[in-house]
Amino acid sequence: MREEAGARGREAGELPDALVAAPGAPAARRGPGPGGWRERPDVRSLYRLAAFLAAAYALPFAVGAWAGTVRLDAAWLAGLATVVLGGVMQGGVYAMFAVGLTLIFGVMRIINAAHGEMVMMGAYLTWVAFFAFGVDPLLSLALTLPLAFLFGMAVQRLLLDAAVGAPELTGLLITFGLGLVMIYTAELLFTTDFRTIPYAPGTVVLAPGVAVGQNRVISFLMAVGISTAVYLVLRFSRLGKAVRATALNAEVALVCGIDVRRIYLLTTGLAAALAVAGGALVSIQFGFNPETGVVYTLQAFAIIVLGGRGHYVGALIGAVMLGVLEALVSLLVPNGTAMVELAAYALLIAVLLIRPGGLMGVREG
Amino acid sequence: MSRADDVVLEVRDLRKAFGGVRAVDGCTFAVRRGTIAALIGPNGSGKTTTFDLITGLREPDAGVVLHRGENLVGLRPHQIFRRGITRTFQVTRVYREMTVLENMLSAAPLGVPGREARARAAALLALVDLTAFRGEYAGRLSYGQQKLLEFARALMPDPELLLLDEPAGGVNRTLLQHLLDHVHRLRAAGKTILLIEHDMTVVMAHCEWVVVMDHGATIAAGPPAAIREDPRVIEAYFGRRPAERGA
Amino acid sequence: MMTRVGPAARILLLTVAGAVLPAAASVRPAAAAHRPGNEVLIGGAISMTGRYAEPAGRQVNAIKLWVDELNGRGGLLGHRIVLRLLDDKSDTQTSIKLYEKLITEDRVDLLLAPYSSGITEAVANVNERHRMPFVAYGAASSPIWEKGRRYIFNIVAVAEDYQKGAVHLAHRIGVRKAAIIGEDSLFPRQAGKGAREWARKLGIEIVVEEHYPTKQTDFSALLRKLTSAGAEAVFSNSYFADAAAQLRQMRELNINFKLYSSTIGPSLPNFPEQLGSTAEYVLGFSQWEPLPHILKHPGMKAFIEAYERRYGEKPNYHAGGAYGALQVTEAAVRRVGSFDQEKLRDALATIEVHTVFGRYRVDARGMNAHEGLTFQILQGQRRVVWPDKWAEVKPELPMPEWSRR
Amino acid sequence: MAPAEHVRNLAALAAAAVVLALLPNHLSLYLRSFLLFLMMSVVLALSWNIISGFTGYTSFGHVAFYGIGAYACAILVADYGWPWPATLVVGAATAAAVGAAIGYPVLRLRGPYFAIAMLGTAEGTRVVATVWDGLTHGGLGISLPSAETSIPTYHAMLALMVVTVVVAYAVGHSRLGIRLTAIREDEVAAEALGIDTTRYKLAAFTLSAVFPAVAGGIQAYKVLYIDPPSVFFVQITIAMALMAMLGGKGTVIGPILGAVILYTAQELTWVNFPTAHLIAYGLFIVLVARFMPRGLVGFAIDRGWLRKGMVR
Repeated sequence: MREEAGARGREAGELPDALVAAPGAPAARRGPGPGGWRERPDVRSLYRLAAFLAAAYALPFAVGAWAGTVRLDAAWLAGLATVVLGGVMQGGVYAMFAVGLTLIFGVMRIINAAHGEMVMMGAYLTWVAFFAFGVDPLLSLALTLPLAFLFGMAVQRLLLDAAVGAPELTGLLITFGLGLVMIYTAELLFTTDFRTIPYAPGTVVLAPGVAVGQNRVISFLMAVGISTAVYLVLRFSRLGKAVRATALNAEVALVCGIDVRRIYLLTTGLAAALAVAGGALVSIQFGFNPETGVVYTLQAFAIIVLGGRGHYVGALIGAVMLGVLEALVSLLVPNGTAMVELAAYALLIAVLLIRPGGLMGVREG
Repeated sequence: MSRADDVVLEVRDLRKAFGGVRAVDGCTFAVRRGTIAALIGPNGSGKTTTFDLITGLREPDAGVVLHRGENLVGLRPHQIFRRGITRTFQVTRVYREMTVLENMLSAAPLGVPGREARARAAALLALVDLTAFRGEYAGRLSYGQQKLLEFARALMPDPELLLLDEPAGGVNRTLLQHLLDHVHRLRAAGKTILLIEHDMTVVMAHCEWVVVMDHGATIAAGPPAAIREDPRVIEAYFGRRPAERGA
Repeated sequence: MMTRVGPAARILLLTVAGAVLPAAASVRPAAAAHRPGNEVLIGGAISMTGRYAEPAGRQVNAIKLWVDELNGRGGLLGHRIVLRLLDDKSDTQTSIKLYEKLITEDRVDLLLAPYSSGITEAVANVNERHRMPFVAYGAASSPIWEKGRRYIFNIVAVAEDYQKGAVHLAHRIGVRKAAIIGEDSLFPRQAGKGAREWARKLGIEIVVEEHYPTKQTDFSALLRKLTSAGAEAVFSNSYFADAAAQLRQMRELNINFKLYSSTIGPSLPNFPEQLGSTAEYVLGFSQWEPLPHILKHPGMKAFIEAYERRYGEKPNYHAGGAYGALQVTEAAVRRVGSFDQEKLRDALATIEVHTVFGRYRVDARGMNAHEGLTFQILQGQRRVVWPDKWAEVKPELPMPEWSRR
Repeated sequence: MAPAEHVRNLAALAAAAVVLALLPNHLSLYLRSFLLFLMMSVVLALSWNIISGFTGYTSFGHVAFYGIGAYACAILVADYGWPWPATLVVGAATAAAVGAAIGYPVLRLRGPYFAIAMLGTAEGTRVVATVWDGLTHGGLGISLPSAETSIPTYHAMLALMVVTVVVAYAVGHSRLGIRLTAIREDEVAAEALGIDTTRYKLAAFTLSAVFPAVAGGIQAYKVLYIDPPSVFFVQITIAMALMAMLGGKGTVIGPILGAVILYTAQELTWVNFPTAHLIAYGLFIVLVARFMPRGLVGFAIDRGWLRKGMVR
């Protein structure tokens, strides 16, 4: 049994029971005997989180019903299906943003505040490839991803190595500063004009009345493909195991002969590549300019918390859930689109309070 | 064991499980006022977890911890501290980026005015020979010095019961002797000391009462001489002799 | 023996001195700043970075062009013109501070306007107190001119008129139900107010009116809500990114409206090029278009050629508006014959000037009754379709279904 | 620190306050504004330091309180005709209430999760200000009745700065400061050694919310127009953290030093070269965070120029 040595300094996750109990309130009488399923705190918080999420998804419908935007006829239901499908597609793109951020955070406990700017860099690289060299946005990934990988490694070597193990403010400020440098360099090179790539404007009709944009489907499939590929690498390859070992406990990994610094390099390189791939997907769907990166960073934060920090699959699930919730709120709630941002942040804070470990993460004691 | 006023701490049927692992599983013992007692047992017998349960860092699944007739279970650690029960840690937990003096002052009870707190801190630092380092960051002290600082810090509120978690661990002989002398002085002043210790020579030489734990349960308690002979204790430490293992 | 100043105290005094000295250093003796060669200093703060940098950038081009041309013609009242343009980072607080610097520090002789309604509203308090007039070309929200201010004038049409043409055209093709959507900030909401009033006057029912957050990118749910509410036309008070996303998602979801108009997006130069066929048939508003043969404003052709020669693209209405406002300022200074701000104010309130941008003649509130144009994107070109007196071509409405394009 | 030293430090503060108080009439409007926003930077950096510098709970959403104070002033002055000083009290009270309400649950989180939760809180507050049209006019923003506000707001900000410095100094050089710092160093040990960490964290958090709210209110009355993006701008929180870190977080003189240096440098550099300035600002943040995490005061302490610790 692990004696109470306890890694000192900053323990990730929530505080030990002692500091959590409300001041002075006597401990609730526990069920008889240790080990009962009700006993285990992380199972209980998972149920509380599931209950909260169910309520969060039911709320828009309730508000919609009250406000009369809900009509149970075929056309409306088809519309609902389309919107939910759109939400899932949007979730796919969000996943591309969150996955890269989750890797860096999972392995090094660093919050990469410049992640959105890396996505924006991806969008511009794709734009240049398309308009300057006429290369199809998705094919250009073959060129832009290696570039992004090198950029990620350079960022790790020059900046983030110093932030590993340092208090979170150091990592946050270093990456925030990097983000500013990227934004204003992009403004020097590309001005602040908005850009976008007209690509696959067609429509894919899945069922009568249920249609989704062609480029959204392509983006979704791309996002799922890349995410799954990275997942398989992490899950089964030797390199993947080394990355996960470093994520769990860097000191132990070091002792087991894993060159931790090399793992950090690869992790940030991979994360940057994922961000640039996400940027490519953005460039063919939305308008972008140097300043739009901030939005992607905030969404990615919400997702890595919801999905479970450092937990790859959790990020995918969290992304799709956020996408669908935003779609529902926008469709059903009057003046809903304004509320969408509120939904994302309310979700973020609620999950952090109910279960900081998020969906997949175990509530670290 | 006599009852009522002269027992400063009584633990009854304490239990704590982490997931499936029962770290503490039926721990019962009492400590009389003005004595030096030891809590011993092989590694993983639940000693430190018991300390955590007594001082409120962890909440027990069952059982009570009585002090002056009040059950401490459910109280926050700082509330237990204010009831005169302080502790040191197995791995020292000094405030590294704060000066030695600040480490001491952080443990001064609320009511104590500034001047008195400073005087008390100075006296205790002198006692553990750390006066010279009062302006230095605690993190820069040697391991042994940090142990002494933690010991002195725990004495700031003039506690009634002092829980020492492996005071001898990693400390050289002369330093240890210095520490133990002071423990005896505290005992003479009517304080009570309960320490977790692996060094049997220290336990046997300095403790009047020994409680033995194995696999989370208390298996024996008594004066050191009796404990040394107790078959259950020997078995717990050295395992059963081959002949009897079949039973 | 002087008592020993504690280290913290020494540092504290140092920091206070540190605060005053550098600030003082930036105080150049005002008089010499711009009178060495008998020069005139013209200053303003505009958004070179931040969210407004895109439209504001065109205005900076026009200002620089005007200054160089004026110096080419011997300057103003014999003075060579020095231009000081500062960047307000699209931030209100920064803009306030810069205008206070330009007025009280640099003592500029003529003020230039900032960009965006929000910042103009904030700056209008500063120049009002210092009684320095300027002609605004970056703000079109009427509340700015409804507060009894005397030192701020306007040349461009107000936000309320941006959707005027689109609502009239929707009425003409028999639209009964429409929707108003837009970004939740000062200008788009004023444009929305105007659209609502024109729709009420013309008997068009507004079934949905929603504001979305500034950085919204996914509109599929909102568009779905508009169709299920029965909207036949959409008046979108949007900039580039939101307008592009709305059109692209309308196409993806095969959502068809009889009419879609956007306030700012379509009038930005690379909107049609970047969106290709998705932008076809979209209505846009423009304060002004580089079409001398239609608008027939004096000096238009020369300005367009000079601008295109220097910047490689035709001027859009942001550039036209800025240039026109500076022509008015020049005319007022020539009439007053000096840089006396009070006389300049009276001149700007009464003068009538025919600029490349159009007629300038303000009412009591200081607002110019400038009439804008509504255009339709046809074969990737912006063609004026309303008002009828300036229409180049008949509008092709209602918009054909996506499937038949 | 010996009592005599405290007296000397407070005397220095008083002297600085008197000098600053006499200045405004002799300064141009621009310099008055410059000093006003400089003093505001000192207030913001010191307030952020109380929670994030001392207890180590890095707040990435402190602009929420600044925005709450700004809106309290704007709403009450523009819509209800209140005298603006009274609105500062309402702003401070609201921020304290919101701080306590948010703080209680959120302070149970540690490290990066607290930072992200606070970032979410600030962005959430901005969205509420945008959506709650009835109260805040949403995206339209609020413009206050125009009046000569540069002298009264200057003196108000000066008073606020003096109060903030005194409070920060009192906290920083007392056992309260020691206990807050103990929470940063080792929260479990602090709890075990008699510090009610929950209450101390909440107290520091609520205290650190009040001053930015008052600063936000004064700034609103100075600028006379506010809208959600300008008063809930994430870079305001970043600036608070950067100033405290540049000077030396966890100390008292650190944030003051950091605020003065950073704000003045920013003011001088950006007027001359706009875009390059912002790249320089980004680089500056990276260099400070990368090479000087312990700030100028930490640097001085390591060289022995300054004594270690807050209490002698």
